[in-house]
Amino acid sequence: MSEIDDKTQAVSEKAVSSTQGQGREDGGSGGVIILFFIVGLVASLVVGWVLFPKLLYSQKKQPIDFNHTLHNTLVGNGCESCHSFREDGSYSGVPKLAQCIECHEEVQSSNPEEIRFVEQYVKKGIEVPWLVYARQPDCVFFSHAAHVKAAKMDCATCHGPIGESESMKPYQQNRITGYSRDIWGENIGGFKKNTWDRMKMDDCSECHQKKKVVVGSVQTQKEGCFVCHK
Amino acid sequence: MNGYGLAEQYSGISNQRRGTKVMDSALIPNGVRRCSLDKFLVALAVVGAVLLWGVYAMLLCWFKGLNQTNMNDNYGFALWIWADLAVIALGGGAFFTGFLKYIIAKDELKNIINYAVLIGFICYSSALLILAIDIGQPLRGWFIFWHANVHSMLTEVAFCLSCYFMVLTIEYIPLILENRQIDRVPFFHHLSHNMHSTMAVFAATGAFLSFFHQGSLGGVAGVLFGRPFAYREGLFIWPWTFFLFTWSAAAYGPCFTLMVTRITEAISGKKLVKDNVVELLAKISGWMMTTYIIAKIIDTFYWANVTAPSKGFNLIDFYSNNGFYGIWILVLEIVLGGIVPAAILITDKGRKSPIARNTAFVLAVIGVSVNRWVMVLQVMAVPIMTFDTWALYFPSWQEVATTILPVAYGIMLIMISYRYLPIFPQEAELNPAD
Amino acid sequence: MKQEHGGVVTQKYGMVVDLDLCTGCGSCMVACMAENNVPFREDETDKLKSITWMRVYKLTNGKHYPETDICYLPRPCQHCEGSHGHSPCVSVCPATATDYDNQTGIVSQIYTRCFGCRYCMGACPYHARYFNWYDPIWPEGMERYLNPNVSPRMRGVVEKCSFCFHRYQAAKDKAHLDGQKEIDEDAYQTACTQACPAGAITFGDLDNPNHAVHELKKQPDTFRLLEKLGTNTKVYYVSSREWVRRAGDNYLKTEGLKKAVL
Amino acid sequence: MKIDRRSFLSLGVGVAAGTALSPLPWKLTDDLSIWTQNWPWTPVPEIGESSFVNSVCTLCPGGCGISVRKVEDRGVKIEGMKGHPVNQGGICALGLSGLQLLYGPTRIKTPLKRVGKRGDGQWAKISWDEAISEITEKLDGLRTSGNSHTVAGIAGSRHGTVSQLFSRFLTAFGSPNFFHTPSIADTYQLALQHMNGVSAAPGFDLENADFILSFGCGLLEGWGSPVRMFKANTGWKKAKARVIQIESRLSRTAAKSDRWIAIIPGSEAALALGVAHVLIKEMLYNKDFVDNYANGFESFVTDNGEIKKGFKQTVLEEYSPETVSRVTGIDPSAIILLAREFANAKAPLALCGKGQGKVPGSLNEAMSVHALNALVGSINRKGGVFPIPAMEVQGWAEVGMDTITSAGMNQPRIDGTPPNSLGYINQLPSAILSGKGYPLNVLFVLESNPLYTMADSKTVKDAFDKIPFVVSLSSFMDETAQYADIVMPNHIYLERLEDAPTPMGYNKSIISLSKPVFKPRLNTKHAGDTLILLAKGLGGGVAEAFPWKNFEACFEQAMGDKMKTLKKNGFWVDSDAVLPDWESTFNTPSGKFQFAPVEFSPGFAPIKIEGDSTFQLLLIPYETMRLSCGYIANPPFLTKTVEDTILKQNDCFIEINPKTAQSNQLSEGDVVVLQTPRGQARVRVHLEEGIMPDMVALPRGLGHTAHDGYIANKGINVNHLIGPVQDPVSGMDAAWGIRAKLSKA
Repeated sequence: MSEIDDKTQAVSEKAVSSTQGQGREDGGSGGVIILFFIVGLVASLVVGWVLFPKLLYSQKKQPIDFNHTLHNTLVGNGCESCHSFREDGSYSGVPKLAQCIECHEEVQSSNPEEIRFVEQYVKKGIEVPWLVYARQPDCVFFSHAAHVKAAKMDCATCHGPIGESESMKPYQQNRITGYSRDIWGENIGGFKKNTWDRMKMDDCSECHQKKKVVVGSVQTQKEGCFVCHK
Repeated sequence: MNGYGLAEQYSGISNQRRGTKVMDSALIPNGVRRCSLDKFLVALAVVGAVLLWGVYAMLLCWFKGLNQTNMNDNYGFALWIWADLAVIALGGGAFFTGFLKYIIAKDELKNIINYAVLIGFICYSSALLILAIDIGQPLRGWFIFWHANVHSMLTEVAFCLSCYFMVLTIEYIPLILENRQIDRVPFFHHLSHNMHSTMAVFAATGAFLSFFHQGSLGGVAGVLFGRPFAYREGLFIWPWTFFLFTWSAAAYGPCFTLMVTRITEAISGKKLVKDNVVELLAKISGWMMTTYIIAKIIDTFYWANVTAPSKGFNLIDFYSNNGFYGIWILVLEIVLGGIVPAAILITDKGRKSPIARNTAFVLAVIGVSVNRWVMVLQVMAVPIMTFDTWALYFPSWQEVATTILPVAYGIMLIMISYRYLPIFPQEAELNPAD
Repeated sequence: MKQEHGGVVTQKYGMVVDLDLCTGCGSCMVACMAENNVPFREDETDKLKSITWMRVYKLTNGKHYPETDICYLPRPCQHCEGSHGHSPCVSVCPATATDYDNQTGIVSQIYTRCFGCRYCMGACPYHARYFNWYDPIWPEGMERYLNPNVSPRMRGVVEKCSFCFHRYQAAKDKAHLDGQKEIDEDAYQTACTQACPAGAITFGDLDNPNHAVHELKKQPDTFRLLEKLGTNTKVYYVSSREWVRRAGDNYLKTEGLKKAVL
Repeated sequence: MKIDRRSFLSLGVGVAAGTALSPLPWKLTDDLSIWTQNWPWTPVPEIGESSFVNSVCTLCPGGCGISVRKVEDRGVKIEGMKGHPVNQGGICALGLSGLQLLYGPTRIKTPLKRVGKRGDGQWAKISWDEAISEITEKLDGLRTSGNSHTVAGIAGSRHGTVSQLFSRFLTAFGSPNFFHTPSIADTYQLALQHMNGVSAAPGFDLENADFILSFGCGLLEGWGSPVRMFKANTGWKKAKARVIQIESRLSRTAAKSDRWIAIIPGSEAALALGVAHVLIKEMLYNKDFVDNYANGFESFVTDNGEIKKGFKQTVLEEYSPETVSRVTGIDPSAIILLAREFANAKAPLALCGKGQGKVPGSLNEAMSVHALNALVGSINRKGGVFPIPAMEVQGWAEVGMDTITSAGMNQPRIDGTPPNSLGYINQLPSAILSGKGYPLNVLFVLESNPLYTMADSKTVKDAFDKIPFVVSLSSFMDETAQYADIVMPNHIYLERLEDAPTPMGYNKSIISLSKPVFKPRLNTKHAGDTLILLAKGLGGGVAEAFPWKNFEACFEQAMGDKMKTLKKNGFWVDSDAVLPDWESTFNTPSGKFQFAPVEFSPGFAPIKIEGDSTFQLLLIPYETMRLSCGYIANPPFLTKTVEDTILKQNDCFIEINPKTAQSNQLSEGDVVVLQTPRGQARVRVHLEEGIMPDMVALPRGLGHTAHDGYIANKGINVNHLIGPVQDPVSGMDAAWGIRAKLSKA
């Protein structure tokens, strides 16, 4: 920061000559410089947007390729036929084997997946190690009752049209966090089109603010943290 | 291409050692003498060893967690936060000297401003480093920006601290660019020149930011209404400690700059800054200190007689029934560390006498450090629930090492900067070659 | 009285602890640890590093034998309301990891938001906040008893009593399913309240005249800890012994015992 | 095209810009912070369906109903069972920590056979079949050689189906040597036998008493059924009933009482008689009861013509307040005041049994205190004390006596007590070591840990060394299991079917059902089943005495018609029982209450404790709810609640009055050596105003050498320092302390 008036002159003379010298030597290299810039830019964009997500997520196949559409036509009560509430108000999530056995004690069709299911799991009495796409981190308390029962929300609002799927997409696990890709969303940039594209806290919060759900927090003027955290 | 001289030397590498030596001397500013490279490297290695010790302790803290420290649930804040507050107060010389030079236009201070900036840069980078070690979840450190709680003094600290650190970096860069070799690059030369001309803007920004973060560091303790030892009333959202901290940093910071300058002079064995410059800054510092200590005494008096009793405490409750914190610490802070140095520096005689002046610098540095100590550690030590007891604390070696780490880093940065950068504009004049 | 807040009924949960009944047996402490997945180490004798959301303090009257007297005082997080929810700790947290909820009057702590600066611990005069100095490790097999309703903490974050907020969540879940708007007094009780063999702890909505705490807090021998600081806590204590009530706050020598602000 | 430095710079800027515009740095930053939420070494509890299963806690004899919360098949919390008559939803700190025992590292996972030196902890895993056959072989050898009586068994209790099955096993095998861990209940049973003429446990109607005179009972320290006592205490506070605590230390009970009267320990009986003196002298006693329903109050002539001093004369002559004051250290006026208050109360009740009542104590003291209750008529009436008849197993057939069995059963008990007596385990070590009787060849230990809980652990260990074969049926690797030759691990309480009989002092007959809440986690076996298997392995008469398929069958038979109620409610209460009256329920020869049983003369015979005058201090052990000091060792949670003035790192603290400390030049935290005639230990000093001068107090429950790192080697076991002292009247252990001295370490 010091003022270097006394030295300025001498140095600038040198500098001027040096600039001139460079000007002579590097004339017309502006294009090269821009090219290098573009190469760097494009390469890193490709790394960030294309390569990075491939490295970040590992893929796992579900143990059984479950067909939601098929089941939906066979049950009477929509999603709640299998994904039900317990008496204490908690949500049972993915059904346990016992629930499946109610229908699948014996093989019902010629579907090879069903045959595999009955043989590998039902007959042996082993729980199916389903990989839950929507599993939230342990610190999250999500009340299905509040959303489905009290607010009468549709399952699809958060889960999307999974009930219409005929086959299970691969489960993608974030190698760093260990969580399902569906939490962050398919788009690595975090952009979303539908309400169910992402399941991060910001997405919960977005909806809660829109719906003007109770304001309890002194700090954020939003909802209290303990509403959704445990 | 540039750097021909270097390139030539490289091309003819037959003797690596010779080459290194030549490179070293090529980097040293014109017209000044420096110690031999060997001596320099040995000294650097010694300090570097201390630095490595600190780095080892830092890694222990990061990988094993804060159980490596002697902090506990009573001492959530301890040595590190003290070190943080202290270095920031001491680094206050940068913003205040800058303020004086660029805003008040005390032109003589151009002869010390470089060093003030460098010391400020060291202090603030150290503060940030210590904070990064101090938090339990370093990988979540960015939450303070992203999920900021605007009510928290610490948020204010974090934002202003980071911004001011950037300002200091911007202020430090032209200094680096003035290195003999770098300066030969026209781009850098012009950059440096342009930065110089806009420096007043940065100095103003720095002063503004400093006002807030120095203040909010004071606010950190002052807002603790659950801690009668720390709590102060105030103005709007800012407790009195907010203003006291800013004021004391402005008052005491330059003393630290001058003290370090004196130490540098002693080690290099050269006069680096003219006495009139030192005396000017010392005088301003002295008067700042005088006004500060009056304010501090009023604050202490009001706190002892109004604030604390309203919460059921007598002053003596804070200074008795324990094995360390006696009333002596208050005397040390206010009298020895405040009144005495202020009295020395505001008198002409005191300023002119090198011994008195230097004593005043040291006392001032102690004074402000003690103030920051009590505002962190004594706050934690005082029992508040009647059935609670005093908790005393002694830092673990890991805490000590990580606190010394930035000191070592600072010394190294000063060594390198002093050797290769024209920090002291008056050096050549004061120490003519031959 | 119950307050309407944005058209929704709000509660102010709090506790009344009868110190005449408390025997200092430690059930509340263990109930809390067991309920809230509080970790433990081989050596827990350094009480300044031992996580006990609920801690029973031993108070003595300072007199010599045989006039000496002892009282035990269980200290959960006091869930200070401060003024308008600005409790000592909430306003200082730089990352909004702790918050005061006007809906319930509970001071929350979000472990995954906390980055471990420990400023809140410095702010709390009750030492109710605890830092995870160590990685929580359970001996092999013992992690089986962990309660899924409370997320275990990780090293480097602060934790504290939540008034067993997860039980409120569970009660709300049940209420939603049953189509109820409010939850009953006994549907939401903290683990310590439930466990206390002496029945010394009563928990409920301080503003709700149908809840026991509403009347209990008005008893003549009621006090709160460090009222003079303006922390405005929601844990009330009752003691028939004057020295105990006096131990609840700091008094200048000349000062008389202050009555609780109700 | 020239590629120069600037091109690279440009490339770098491009990369930086591109990276900043790509999600990479931002997502990575976010993910790294999320990674810290989900560190693989921090466990995440599995979610699932939650349910509650009711059972009973048998970690202590308190018999509290519990409600275990399960998530799927994991146990996640133990709570007090709402509506259980004993604990009414409350639960103690130990009960709350139960899951730490279930899942803890101290559990024994499989049957073990010792391979190294005894106590070295070197084991070979063996199968159940191997364990059973090895033991039956050994037992068979003894039995056929006519040495069946050289087998002994120590049980945690003498009540409950499993203990009775254990006793039956020994009987059928032909050994009279069944021992149990004794307590004040045994002394009270003797007192009731002599004074009420009944063989029963005492039932204290505490809930209805309005003046409780406690002679050192740790009413809030775990005496009787702990949670019931807390509830009773709350009831007293609410009903403004008064509690007077006579104790040398300001225990929690004393602190919560309305008045704490410090007494020189060991002189409680004298005080009781002193109070009786005032009652009689001032005619404050219940004349109706004394005149019409009691015997031995006035002096009388015995059958053989001797004139025997009555209770009245003895007390009036020898226990004036002044005399008593000298012994007890209590002011005479305080004694008089106490007596008047006691007499004027509507439902006064006196109790004894120091601390948790772990030491049986002086029979004299129990009888003196019982006599106090009699004087005010608080016997067999609401708010008083009345007998609770022991519930015998009814459904089992009598053990058939073959020749070996009867030969064995005709041998004297090794402790020298008469057959069918309660058995005095305190005399077992000296009996073994003296070598006077016969040697013991095999010892079974069930649900007890004598190497830890018995006084003078060193001698106990020496005695164990003389027993060639020790079999432990413990669930935990405790001190005794560690010293055994074969361990046959029992299911832990939450995994097994069993009954919890009436807890000590409870005012009704009650049985609670402990049912398996969890499937056994480890390769353990119900001790009942183990006994049945052993019996079957032995064959013959022994097998015939154990006709059941398994323990469940045996248990159902034992419970008989109560089983249905037990299964339905989880407990069975004798709701038909009527309060015994004064008219017809004293079963003494006179049909009246006996103030002076013929066998004894009333009076205060002080229990002399060990140590000469070179030991200037008195060491007393004390108990707290935060330290489990019986068979069950502290689980980690419980240890976490122990104050740092009791345990700091591995050092435990003695409590000492500041005055005494000062005269010994000791200050807070000093490390000292505490020495008694039985041993010495390194302890630290904690100054405590709430203890009489010239005494030191040390908690029970520390100083384990076995179990796990969460309790082992923390503090010292007070039993290393204290020896048993035989009560001259009953023969049971009555040691209440020992003389001690301190020296700087």
